[in-house]
Amino acid sequence: MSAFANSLASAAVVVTVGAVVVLWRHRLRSIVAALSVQGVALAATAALLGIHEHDRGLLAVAGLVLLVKAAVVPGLLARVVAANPGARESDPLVNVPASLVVAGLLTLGAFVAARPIVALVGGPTGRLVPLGLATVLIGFFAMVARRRAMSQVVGLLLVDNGIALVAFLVTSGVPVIVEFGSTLDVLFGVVVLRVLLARLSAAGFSDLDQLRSLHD
Amino acid sequence: MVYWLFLAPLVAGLVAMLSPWRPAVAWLGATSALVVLVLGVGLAVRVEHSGPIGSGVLRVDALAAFLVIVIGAVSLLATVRSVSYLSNEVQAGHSTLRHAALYSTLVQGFIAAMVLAVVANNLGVLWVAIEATTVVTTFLVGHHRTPAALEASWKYIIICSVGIAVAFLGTTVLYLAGVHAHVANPLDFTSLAAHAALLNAPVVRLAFTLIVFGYGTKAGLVPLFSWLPDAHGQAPAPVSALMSGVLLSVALSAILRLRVIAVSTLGPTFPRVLLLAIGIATLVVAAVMLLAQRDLKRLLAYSSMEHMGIMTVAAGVGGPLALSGVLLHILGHGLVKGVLFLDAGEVLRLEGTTRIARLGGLLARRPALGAILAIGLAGLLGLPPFSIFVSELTMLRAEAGAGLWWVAAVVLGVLAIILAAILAHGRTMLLGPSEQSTRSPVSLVAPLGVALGAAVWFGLVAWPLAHLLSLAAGIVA
Amino acid sequence: MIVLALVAGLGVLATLTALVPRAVRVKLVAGLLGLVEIVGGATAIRVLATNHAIVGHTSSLVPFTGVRIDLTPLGALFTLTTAVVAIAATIHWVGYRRHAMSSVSLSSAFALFVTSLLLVPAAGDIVTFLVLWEVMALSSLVLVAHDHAKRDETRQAAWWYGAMTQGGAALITLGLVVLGGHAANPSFSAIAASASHLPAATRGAVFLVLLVGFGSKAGLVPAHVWLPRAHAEAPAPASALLSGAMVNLGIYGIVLARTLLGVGATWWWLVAGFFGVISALYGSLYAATSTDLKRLLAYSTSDNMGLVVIGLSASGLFAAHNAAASSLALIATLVLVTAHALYKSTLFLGAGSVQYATDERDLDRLGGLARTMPVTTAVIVVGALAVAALPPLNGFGAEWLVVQSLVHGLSGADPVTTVATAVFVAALALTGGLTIVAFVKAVGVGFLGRARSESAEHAREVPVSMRIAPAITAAACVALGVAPGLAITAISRASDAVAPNRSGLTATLSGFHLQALRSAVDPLALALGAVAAALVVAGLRRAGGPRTGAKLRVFEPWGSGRAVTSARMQYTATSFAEPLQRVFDDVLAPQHDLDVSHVLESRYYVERVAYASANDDIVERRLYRPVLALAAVLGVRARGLANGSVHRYLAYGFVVLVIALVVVS
Amino acid sequence: MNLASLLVGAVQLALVVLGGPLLLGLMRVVRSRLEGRVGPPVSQPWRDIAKLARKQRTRPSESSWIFAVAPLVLVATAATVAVLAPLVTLAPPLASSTDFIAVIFVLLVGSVALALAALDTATAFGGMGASRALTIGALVEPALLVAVLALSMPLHSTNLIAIVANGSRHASTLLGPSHLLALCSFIVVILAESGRLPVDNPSTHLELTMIYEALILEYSGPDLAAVTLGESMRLAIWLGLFVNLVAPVGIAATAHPLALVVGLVALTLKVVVVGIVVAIFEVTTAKLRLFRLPELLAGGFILAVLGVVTGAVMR
Repeated sequence: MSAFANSLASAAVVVTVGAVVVLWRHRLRSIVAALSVQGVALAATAALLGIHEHDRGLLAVAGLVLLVKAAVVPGLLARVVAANPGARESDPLVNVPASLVVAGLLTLGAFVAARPIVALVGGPTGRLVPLGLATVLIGFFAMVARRRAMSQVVGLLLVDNGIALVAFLVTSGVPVIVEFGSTLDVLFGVVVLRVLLARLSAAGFSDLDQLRSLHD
Repeated sequence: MVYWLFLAPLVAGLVAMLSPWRPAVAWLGATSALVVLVLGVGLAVRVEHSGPIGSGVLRVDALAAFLVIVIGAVSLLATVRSVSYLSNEVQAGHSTLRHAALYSTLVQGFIAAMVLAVVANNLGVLWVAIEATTVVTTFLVGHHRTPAALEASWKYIIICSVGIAVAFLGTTVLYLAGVHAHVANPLDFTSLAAHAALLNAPVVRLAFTLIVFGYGTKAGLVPLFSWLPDAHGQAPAPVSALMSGVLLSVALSAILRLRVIAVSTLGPTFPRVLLLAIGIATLVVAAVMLLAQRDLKRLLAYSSMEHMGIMTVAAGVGGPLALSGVLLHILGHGLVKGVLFLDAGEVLRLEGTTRIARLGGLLARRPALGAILAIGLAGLLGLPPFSIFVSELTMLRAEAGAGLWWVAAVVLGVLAIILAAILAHGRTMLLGPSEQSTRSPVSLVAPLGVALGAAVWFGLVAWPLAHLLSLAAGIVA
Repeated sequence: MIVLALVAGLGVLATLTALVPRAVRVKLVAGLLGLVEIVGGATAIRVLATNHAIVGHTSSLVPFTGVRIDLTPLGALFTLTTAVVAIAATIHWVGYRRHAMSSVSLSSAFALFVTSLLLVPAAGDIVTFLVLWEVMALSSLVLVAHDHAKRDETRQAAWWYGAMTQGGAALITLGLVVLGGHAANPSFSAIAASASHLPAATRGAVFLVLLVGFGSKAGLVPAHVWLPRAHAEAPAPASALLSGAMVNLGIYGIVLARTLLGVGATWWWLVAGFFGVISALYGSLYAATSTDLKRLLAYSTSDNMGLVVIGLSASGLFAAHNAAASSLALIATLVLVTAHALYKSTLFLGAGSVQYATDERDLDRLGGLARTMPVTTAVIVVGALAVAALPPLNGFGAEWLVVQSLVHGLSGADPVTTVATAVFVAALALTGGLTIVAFVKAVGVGFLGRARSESAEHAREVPVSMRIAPAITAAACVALGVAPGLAITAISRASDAVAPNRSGLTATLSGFHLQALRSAVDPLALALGAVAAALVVAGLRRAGGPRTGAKLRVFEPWGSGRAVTSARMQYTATSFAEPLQRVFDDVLAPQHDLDVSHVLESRYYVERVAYASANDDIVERRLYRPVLALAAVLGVRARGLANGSVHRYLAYGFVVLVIALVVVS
Repeated sequence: MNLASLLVGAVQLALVVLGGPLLLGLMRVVRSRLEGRVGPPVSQPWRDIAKLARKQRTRPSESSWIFAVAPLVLVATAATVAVLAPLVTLAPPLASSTDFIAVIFVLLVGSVALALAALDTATAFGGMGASRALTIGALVEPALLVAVLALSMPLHSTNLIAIVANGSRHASTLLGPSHLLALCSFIVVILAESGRLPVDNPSTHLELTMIYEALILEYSGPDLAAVTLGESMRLAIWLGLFVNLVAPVGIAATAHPLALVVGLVALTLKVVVVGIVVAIFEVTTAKLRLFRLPELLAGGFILAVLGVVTGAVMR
């Protein structure tokens, strides 16, 4: 196995592990930090692929990803967390051990689900696709299983990161323009979410279970 | 000419952003919607005459032209009503001038994003446009700054973002299939559709599933539908009208376009099974939620789900007849649902509530509002002379004609249950005694009446949309 | 085609005319409607006279399919009947208008309703048919709900009517689209041509679906529950149209199903006959026991439609072995339909006049109207005798023909058909008896004797247009009764459009003759004979008596030695029906509630006795209420699906996504 | 319709009008004798009628024209049937239109008129009588019509003359089980329709037990005379029809005077015999409770149904 394949695999694994860490840790600060690490790993993936394929556009995207997903977005979230540094995901809907078991199962499921893609792409990149899909599913699960609004935002970003990982791996990045667009959209989305987070805390909502006034 | 479509919303949006809010600004917004409508008609004429316009990223074919017309029409209705809506809000002190300005800007952005979504010939641009609608409308849903509105916008953005992310995953996977089939421009609808037979079937199956799931979220389909009643219930009435009347349909149209590719690659069975399953599930969920519904706006929201379900089922069946029905249905539903949300907004303003149980005697108390509600509900339930009747009947005929008589039976059964439920709620709201009777201003009744008239017109008279509809249906049949 | 377009155009014009100021509204709309009715009726007469259908197609209306017209003699018969009823109803409406019937919505709904009723039988394809059908349903719903602000019963009736009529429409739509899906185009002629290639199971299923769908419009049990509510709550002109014209179209639909699908298997008609029999019995039983005049009439409609369906079933059952009896049954059915339209609209218009004059519908609060409202009473008596199938009115001829077809259908019948025929005859007979009870009660308690309430005592005869309207239909009942030949050519042409007429039925002006079957009846001769005899006896009575003094003495009636001065000593409608109610206790299961409160000091002394009995519709109570309760529970439970938790909402998506991914890959 | 058939009709009418009250008288005499009383003379009903006809007409204070018209309708319908039905001869006027169903329904008009008149009196007894009479009438109807169906099965015609003629030509059909069962049902129907025991006691004087007597409680004078005459005519017609269905012996096939005389005598004898049998039966039986009546009538109905079924099987 080449050094490229090894390093690519390591980066991808870091992305997935970052997702697992989000499920694992209670403290919101740690969670945001994990997200930041994941952003770095994602940028690394893009960069590795860009170097390997001699694709300048992809390198530019890697830069953008590093900026947005490793710095700006976690930074924005960190500022929210900083307002309440001790905030914890103290009583998740699904407790941590069970969440980790689920994460394991989801990873297995991702391996099953990604078979068509693996079969089509093959090679060192194709084999890593399940990790990206696992990240997507774990992120989705985090949104379902965590009470804090911040956790949910992080879960959503995990989903995005997982998708980005899949995109880099299978296609060496969707055309750069789209990638730019989607990354900016994520940025906008996070800005909007941040505003909402601020309004939520201003309105005195500490966790999402309190958002139950709209129902049938 | 395609780019001109964005000019009017852009100008109106900029003006609203930069100048202090006053009714003239809102009127400018309405003018922009009118421009979109007129341009849509112009494009439609040209497309009918000389085929699709543009290529590459933006392309207007018959379907796009038709959807632009729908967007223009419902936007016109919503923006015209926005004028008095905002004036009332500002006067009553419910919103500041700054909020009104933000509202006007965002509505223009919303319109532009929807137009972009329907004229996009690129999967990526389509995705960006639909994501943009989410970002823009989140603040519109939260316009009222109440805890409930905040809650609704949170749920809206969280749920829709997940859905739209999954759609992006699907887009990526489809792109992958295109790349591997050496399609020249693998994000282009036209190229993908032309080479669809070469694509890797299992991957396309996965991609189509993800895309239906993702865009289905924005279209209010099962399973991620729950944002819809909350958002539609909390958003300002004109925004609800736009979201329910066109946004859902725009998302659905993305599924329609991608279905064509899926069918060419996979054959008709898989897309049919998938869309039938989702469509019927959506219908059933909407029906049970309507049974004991307690709020008018949520009732309208679930009814939107119902209609999306009907269209999804018909799209699953496929064929020119079914798709003609779907497209006419988009128009009819857009107009009628727009009218109903605007009417419900006025009811909320005047009565202070949209609780069904508290509205008793509306027909006697506010004859015009009540009558519009009654007529609109009748149209929504697929009663003639509204076009929804013709389109539903067309879809049912297509279902039976395709040998799927059980689908027609299920749809009709669910529709009958929904009808009984909405009729019961309508009875509670509309009928009954009332001490006094208040007339409503013509400025309210006239636009809504015109829109209802249009919905009737297209149910009775095929002209002038018949040819455009058949062309558009041919694209996605 | 042009004339039908004219009818539609004038109808729409009349609908829009409702927007003119109130002062002239009703007269203007009614005038235009009269034109619509006359043109429609004349068109129908032309079709029946020339025996040529009016066909046409335009694609400039209604997207995707256009409008197709095909007014066959069968349809023309229904249109003509509707036109006659509608003329009477419109005239009545002019007088009824100060009774809150002059608002924009009601005027336009009335105009739209009449127009759609006239046009439904002219529809030539499934889309046109369903459009007109639904317009008819919707406009009549507005009429049913007219009094919603005052009466809770009206609000309930509106819901029941709307829900059930649309449930029926859903079934009709299903049946028609399935048929249309297999045909070259959605026209009825194409469907009829292609339906024979369908598998037997499909045809049977479609027939069942259409039978239930159209049967609900015709008020067949158990889909009848809307009918007593809606007919009772609608204003009188609308009730007359509902019962005299709209339910007929349910029958038209069943006949249409037969023309589309062919006669089909025996079991189709056994099922139809079953519904017919239970409707006839159930309807007549409830008519005999109800105390509300308009509910009584509505139940009687259910009963009559049951008889009609019995006739249709007989026609279908006999088709295989006895073409003559089959044709005869079909003709008899159509005669019965037209007869019913005339006498039932007479009765509903009359009942409307009573309600107008007294504000009462409860028979137990009426009475004594024969003296204060002689014209209305007279038309009601004519209608009641006609519905009771007594000679020489038109109900008799119809019932006689039905019995004849049943008697003749027995020749060559297999055992199943024989048994079914015997059941039909028995049902017909019991129904006839119960109908007589019902209408003797209606007339006897409601119009004769002593007034039972203030309002009945001070009743005044209604305005002239409201007297003329039911008199028109009553006169038609008499005319078609004593001279059945007036309509028989038209009716046999209509039946020809369904199946070739082999009945051998001829009619002179005065009676029916079935040469081949050696049967005949001559109502005119019977009537003349009876009148002659009555005149002789009257003469003798006049000639007899005391030679001096007053010929007639008015006295207090016998009250077992007490003077009868109170209206409360009369039999009420409830007590009148009591014996029957006891006989059919198991079927009706009325609810009694006896509440005796004793004096404090001793329980041997009763302070007060409260007795309440409710005779609500048992099908509604035992069949529909539990379903509605279930739906309500389901709806409340379903709220849990949207309980507000964003986690739960996301979980729906998450679970589905994971499953979908694993399944799809 | 020709002159001869009109003459025949007149003869039948005269027989029914004159004989009806006498039949009533005869049955009363038989009952009295069996009960050990002397009883009134056979002609007593006629004497009553004659006396009543000379009295002043009366009407209850709250009644309307219905009350006055009902006796006329009763007599007129009975007279119409008396002219048309095959009693003495098979060639009455309008022979082709003498339909069984028509006969039944024409007689029904009379019953309905009386019931309406009873309600018109605005008393409790009138309503009670009407209610009970019509309830019984409703329950009788199925047995009656199914019996007609059974009787008309051999010919597939409800033409009454054809049925009777068929019986007189082919005596074997008269003994067929279908025919016999139908006639058994028919006799139940006749007892109920004409208000005889065990359905109703025509000689009761207690209002609460009355059925048919309660209907006419308010009639007096010429009106009561007409009602009595009408009722007796109806009884004669029912029994006459019955005997001709059972044994159409001696019925005149043509309008020849000699045949008519034979037919007249035969009919009179047959009706007298049946009248006596009915009277004897009435003495030996008690009135059924009102709410036991459905059982009796259901029995009659079942017999008729069995008649139809056996008729279908035997074919």
